[in-house]
Amino acid sequence: MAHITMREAISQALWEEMERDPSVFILGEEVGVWGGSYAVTRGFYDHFGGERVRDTPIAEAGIVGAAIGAALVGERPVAELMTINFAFAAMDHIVNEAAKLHYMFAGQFKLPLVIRTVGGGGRQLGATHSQTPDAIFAYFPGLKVVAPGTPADAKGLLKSAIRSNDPVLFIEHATMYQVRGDVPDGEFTVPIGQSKVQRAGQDVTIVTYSKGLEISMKAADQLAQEGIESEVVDLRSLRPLDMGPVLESFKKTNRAVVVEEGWKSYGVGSEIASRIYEEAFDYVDAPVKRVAQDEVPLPYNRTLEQAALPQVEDVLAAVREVL
Amino acid sequence: MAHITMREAISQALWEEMERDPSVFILGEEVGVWGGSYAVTRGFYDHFGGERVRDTPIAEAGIVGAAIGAALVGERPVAELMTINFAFAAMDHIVNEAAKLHYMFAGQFKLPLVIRTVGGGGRQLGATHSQTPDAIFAYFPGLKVVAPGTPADAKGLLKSAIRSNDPVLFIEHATMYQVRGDVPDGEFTVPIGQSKVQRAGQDVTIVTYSKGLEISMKAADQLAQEGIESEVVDLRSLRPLDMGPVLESFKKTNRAVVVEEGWKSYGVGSEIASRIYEEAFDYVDAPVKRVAQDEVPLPYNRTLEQAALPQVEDVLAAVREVL
Amino acid sequence: MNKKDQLELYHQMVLIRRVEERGAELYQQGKIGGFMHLYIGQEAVSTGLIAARQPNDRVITAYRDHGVAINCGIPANQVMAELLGKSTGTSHGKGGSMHMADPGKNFWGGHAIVGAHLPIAMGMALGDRYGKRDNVTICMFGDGATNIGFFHEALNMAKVWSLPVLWVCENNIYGMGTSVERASAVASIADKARGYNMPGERADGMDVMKVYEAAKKAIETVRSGSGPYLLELDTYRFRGHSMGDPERYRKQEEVKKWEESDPIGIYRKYLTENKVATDKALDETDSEVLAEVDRAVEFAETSPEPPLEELYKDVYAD
Amino acid sequence: MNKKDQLELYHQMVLIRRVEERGAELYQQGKIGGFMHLYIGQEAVSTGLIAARQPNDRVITAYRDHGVAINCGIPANQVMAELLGKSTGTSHGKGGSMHMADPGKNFWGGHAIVGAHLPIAMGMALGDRYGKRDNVTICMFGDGATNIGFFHEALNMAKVWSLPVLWVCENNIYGMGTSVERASAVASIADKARGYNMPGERADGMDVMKVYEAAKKAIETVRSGSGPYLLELDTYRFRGHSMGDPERYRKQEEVKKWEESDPIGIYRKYLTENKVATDKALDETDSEVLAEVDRAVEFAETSPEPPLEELYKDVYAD
Ligand SMILES: Cc1ncc(C[n+]2csc(CCOP(=O)(O)OP(=O)(O)O)c2C)c(N)n1
Ligand SMILES: Cc1ncc(C[n+]2csc(CCOP(=O)(O)OP(=O)(O)O)c2C)c(N)n1
Ligand SMILES: [Mg+2]
Ligand SMILES: [Mg+2]
Repeated sequence: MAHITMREAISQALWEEMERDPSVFILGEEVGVWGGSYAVTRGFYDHFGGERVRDTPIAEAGIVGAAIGAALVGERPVAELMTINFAFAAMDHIVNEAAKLHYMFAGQFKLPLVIRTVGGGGRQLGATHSQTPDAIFAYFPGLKVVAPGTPADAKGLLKSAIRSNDPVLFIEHATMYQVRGDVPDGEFTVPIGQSKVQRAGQDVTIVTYSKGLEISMKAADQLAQEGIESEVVDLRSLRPLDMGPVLESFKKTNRAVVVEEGWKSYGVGSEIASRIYEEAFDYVDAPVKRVAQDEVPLPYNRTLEQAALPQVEDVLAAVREVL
Repeated sequence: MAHITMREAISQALWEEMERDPSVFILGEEVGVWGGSYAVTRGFYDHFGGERVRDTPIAEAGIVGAAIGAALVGERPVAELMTINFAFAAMDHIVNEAAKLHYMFAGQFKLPLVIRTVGGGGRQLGATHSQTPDAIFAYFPGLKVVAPGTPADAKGLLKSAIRSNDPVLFIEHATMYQVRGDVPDGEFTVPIGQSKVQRAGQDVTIVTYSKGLEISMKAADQLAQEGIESEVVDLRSLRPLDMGPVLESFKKTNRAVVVEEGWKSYGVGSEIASRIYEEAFDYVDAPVKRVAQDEVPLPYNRTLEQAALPQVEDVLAAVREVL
Repeated sequence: MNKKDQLELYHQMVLIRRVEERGAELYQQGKIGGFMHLYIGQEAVSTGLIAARQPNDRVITAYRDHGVAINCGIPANQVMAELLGKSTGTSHGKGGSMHMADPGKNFWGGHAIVGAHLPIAMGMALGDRYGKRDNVTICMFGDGATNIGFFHEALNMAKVWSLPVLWVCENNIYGMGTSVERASAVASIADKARGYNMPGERADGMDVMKVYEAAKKAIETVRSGSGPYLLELDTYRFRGHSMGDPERYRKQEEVKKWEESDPIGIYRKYLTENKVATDKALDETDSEVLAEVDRAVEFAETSPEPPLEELYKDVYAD
Repeated sequence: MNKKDQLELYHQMVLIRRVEERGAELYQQGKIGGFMHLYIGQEAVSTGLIAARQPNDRVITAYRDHGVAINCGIPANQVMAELLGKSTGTSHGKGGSMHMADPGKNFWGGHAIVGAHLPIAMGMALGDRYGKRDNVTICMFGDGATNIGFFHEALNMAKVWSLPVLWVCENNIYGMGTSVERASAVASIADKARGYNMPGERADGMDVMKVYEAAKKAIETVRSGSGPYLLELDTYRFRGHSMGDPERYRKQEEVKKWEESDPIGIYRKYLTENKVATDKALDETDSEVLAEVDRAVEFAETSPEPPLEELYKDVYAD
C-alpha cells in the first residue's frame, strides 16, 4: 500500500497491464515522446517503445477507429483522447461503432478497448475545453463509462477496464491528478459497475462521482463538525450504473443530494433522483437535491468560472435544504 | 386551416420562409435533385435552384460547419442532416461550435441557423440508424432543441427556428411524416420553449414529445374508455425546457408518466421526473413512471425492435401503476 | 487462375445476382424491411477482388454487402436468413441487410455509417502489424465515402504508419443521387492518393478478370510491405441506391448504356471465347444457382425468428 | 508597399512580440490562466498575410491568435485585457487567450478545437458568395490541423463549390510535440492541395515581405474567382507549444538555428538595407512599443472584472 497521486495510480495501472499483457498498447496524441499532455505516460515511450506507446496525428476519429480495429483483431488498445471535449470529434466511433458492433453482429465481434480521456472544468480553458459531459456518453447501451474519484479506484478500475472485453470510456478529471490516496501495490482490480460508500453516515446520502467526490467529502467533513453525518456514495461507473449502495443508504437516511460537475439538466443527478423515487419511494422524506454546474458554457474568467462550477458551499446548502 | 401531413407542414414552413426571406437557404445531402431522402424538399430544387437548395458531399461536419459560417456572415442557413444518427459525425460542430460561439465571444457572433434532422426507430434500420438521442443534444446550453409532435407545431416551430438568431436543432421523427393534422395556412409561428397541453384531463399527467405524443394520445383514448382522463403535455422543446404546463397539470393530477422513445437512463424522463419532485414535491402521490426504450442497441428484426420500443400498452401499464 | 476457379467466380457472380433479385421480390412482399442496397451491376468488383486475397486477408465493406458476404464464403442460406431477420442469419437477424459478417471467414462486415469503417480498417491493419501477423486488410467503400473526414484520417494514418491496407473505392458514379463531379474536388478517386503519397490505380470494375489482375497486383504490393495502396474500380449499380429510390438524378439511357456492359455478360463471353466453358455448362451453373437460391429462400423462410432473449443478449461481452 | 505601411508592419511585429513577452510574465505571475499559445517567432506570417488583405476580407484562425488579433487592428489594450479576463477584453474576459475576435475588424476568432474552424471558414465563404459579397475568407491553421477530417471536408467542399477561401497553413514543424513527418503522409502541406485539385504554394514564413508577396498573389487569385487556394508558410515557434511545454520533442540547437532567422531581425535588416528606415528610427519604434505595452498592461490591470451577470449573458441571442 502506497500513498500516491491519482496520476501515479493511473500510470501504475497502465504500466503494470502493459508488462503483464503484450497485447496491451497505448495510442493517442502526445502519449509518447511528450509523455502525455497530463504526464500520465511519462517514461513509457522510453521503456516500451514507439510501437506500444504510439503517437498519433491529430485525428480523434482515426484514433478511436484505430483502437476499435486493433481490438477486433485481438489486441487490447488503450486509446487516449487528450480531453473529453475532443471526444466529440470521435463521437460516431465511440457511440455508433464501439458501442454497437458487438451487439449488431450478434456477439461475433469483441471490442476489448479502453478510451482514456480527461474531463472537467476549473482550469480557465474556456467553453470548448472545460466540459464534463460524462452523462451523454453514459446514455449509450453497449459502452461502459467509468469515472474514478480516488487513486485506488483509478488504478483498480483502469486495470479492470483494460481486461474487460467491452469498450470502456475511462474519464479522468483534469484537476484531480494531484489528489493523493492509499493505493495497493501491484495486482489490484476494482470491478466496473459497483458503486461504493466512501464515507459512512446516517443523516443524509450524498451521491456523487469523480470531482464531485472531492467536493462532497469536504462538505461531509464540515457537516460532521455540525454533527450532521453524511453517507457519501461514489458511483464510480455511470454505465453500468449500480444503484444498490445508493438505495441502501437512502433507505437509511431518507434524504439525498446528488453532486456532479456537469450541467444539471439531463445530467447524472436527474437519473439518480428518478431512480431513487422509483425504487425507494416510500422512504422519501424530502426532494432529492441536485448540485451541478450552472447551465452556461464555461467562461475563461476565473471568478465567473468558479461561480458556475459546483462548490462545497453548494453541497452544504443542498444538504441543509433536504434535512 | 388545412388538414395536412407532418411532411407537408414542414415543407410548407421551409417554402414559405424561403419565399419570405432571401437569406434563408437549404443545404444537405440529397436535399436538391433527389428531393430530400424523406421527400420533405421535393420540388424545392426546381423552384429555388441549386444555390438555395444545395446538395452537399457526404460530410456532416462540413455541412454543419458551412451552416455556422454562413450564419456568422448574416445568412440564415437551414442545414439538413439526413438522420440524427449522422449528427454524431458533426458532433463537435453542433455542441462545441454552434452552441458556444455566441457566448464565448461575448455576443459578438450571431448564429441564426437551423439543423433539421430525423430521429427515431421502428423502421428496421438497425442499431446505428435507429436512435432517438434527443436528450444528449438537449444537454448543451447554447443550443436550442425542438422536436414537434403535430403537423401544426412542426410548421410553427420550424418557422420560429428559422427566424431565431440562435442555433436550433430541429428533430423530426422518421415514422411521423404521414401523421395528419390541422395546420393554419400561411403565417403561423409557435414560440420555441413552450410546452403545450395536447389533451386535457384530471386523473393523470402524461408528459411526452415527438413520437411519444402519438403513443400517448392513443393510450389516452383507451384510458378514456375506462373513464380515466389523462392530461397529455407535449414538451415540444427540450431546451429551453418549459415545465410550467407540466407542473400545473401535475398539481392537479398528482400523478405523472413520462413517455419518450429514447433510452430510459439519462433520458428526458429522468429530467422531467426530477423536476417534478423538485418543484411540486408536496403534490406527489405516486412515483413518476418513465416509459422509454429498452436499453439495447435497436436490432433489425421487427419483432425484437418493436419489443424494445415503447408501445401504447407500456403507457397504459404505467398509468395504471401510478393511479 | 485455373478453370475451376474461373468457373467458381462465375458461380459467385450469378449467385449474388439471383440472391438479390429474390431479395428484391421478398422486400416488395414485405418479408424484408429496413434499407436494402443491391449490388446488382457491381458483382465483378468484390468477386474479382476477393478472389485475389489470401484466406488470412481481412475484408471489410459498407452496407452494400450481400455480394461481399457471398464472395467471402458465407452461404446464401445465411445471407437470405439475415435479410429475413431470422436467428439463422449471419447476425441472428439483429443486423439485417447492412450488417452481415463472419470473422471466421475474415469478413468483418457490413457497416452502415458512411466512411466510418475506414478508420476501423486502418486499426485492423495496425493491430495485425502490432501482432506480427502478415495479412492484408482490404477495405471497400464507395465514391461518396471519400468526401467525409473519416477517409482522410484513415488514409493519412495508414500511410504515416505504413500499414498493410488496400483501400478499394467502388466508383459507381453516385453517392445516393449525387454524382462524383458534384461531390468530389477530383474527378478520379485514385487521384486522392496523391494527397497521401500512396499509389493510386484505377481499373475497369465491370470485368472480373481485370479486377482480379488489378487486385492481385495491389494486394501483393501491400503485402510486400510498401504500405497502403488505393485502388479505384469503375462500376455502376443497375438498381436504385436502395429499395424505393425515385432515381431522379440519372437518365434511363445512362442505365441502359451501362447495362450493356453487364459484368456477368462480359465474363460469360470471356469464359466461352476462351473455351473455359461452353454456354451449355454455364446454363447449367445458372440453373444450379436458381435451385441454390430457392433452397436459401426456403431455409430462410422456415428458419425461426430470434427468441426474445436475443434482444437482451450481446449488449456486452462480459 | 509604401514606406509608411512597411514601418507599420514592423510596428505590428514588434508589438506582437512585446505583448506576448509581457503576457508570458503575467502568466508566470498567475495573472493569466488557462492555455496561452505564444506566436513569438511566427509574427511575419500573420503580419504579412493580413497586410495583403482588403478590409472586407475575413480572417479566422486557431487558438494561437494574439498576433492575428493585433494585425487585424485590435488594440493591445483589448488583447491584454482579454488575457487578464477583464470586461474590457475582446470577449469580456469570457474567451481568454484562445478566443479573441472582433467581427467589426473582420477578425472572426480564435478557435480552440483543432481544425474545427476550417468548415466554418468554408461556410463564411459560402455565405458571402450566396450574399453576393465579393470578399475573400482567409483561414489560418497549423500543420497538425491538416490531418484531421475537418480539413478534408472543408477543402473538398470549398473546391466543389469553387468558394473564395484562402487556406493558409502555418507550418511550424510541430503539432504540439509531433513533427510533420511523424503525423502527415506528405512532407509538404502544400502537396495536400493536389488531392483537391487546387493550387498549392509554399513560401518562407519568416520573411514578412515574402509572406506579403505570396499572400497578395494568393488573395488576388482567389478574388478573381478561380476558387480556393492553399498557401503553406514555413515558420517556427521560438517558445513552447503553450506555457509549460517540457519541449522533450526538440533540441535546443534546432531552436537556436531558427532563432537566427528571427522574423523581426530579418525585417529590420531589410528596412535598414533598403533605406526604408534608420536603426535609430526603428529603435524609437521599439521604445514606443514598450510604452504602448506598458499602457496596455496598465489598462488591463485596472480594468474591471466582468460582473456576475456576465456569466448568464449571451447564452442565447434571443
Ligand atoms: C455519415 C453518414 N452520412 C450519410 C449517410 C446516408 N447514406 C447512406 S449511403 C449514402 C451514399 C454513399 O455513397 P457511396 O459511398 O458512393 O456508396 P454507394 O452507395 O454508391 O455504394 C449516404 C449518403 C450515412 N449512412 N452515413
Ligand atoms: C480536435 C482537437 N484535438 C486535440 C487538441 C489539442 N491540441 C491543441 S493544439 C494542438 C496541436 C496543433 O498543432 P498545429 O495545428 O500544428 O498548430 P500549432 O499549435 O503548431 O500552431 C493539439 C493537439 C485540440 N485542441 N483539438
Ligand atoms: Mg457510390
Ligand atoms: Mg504546428
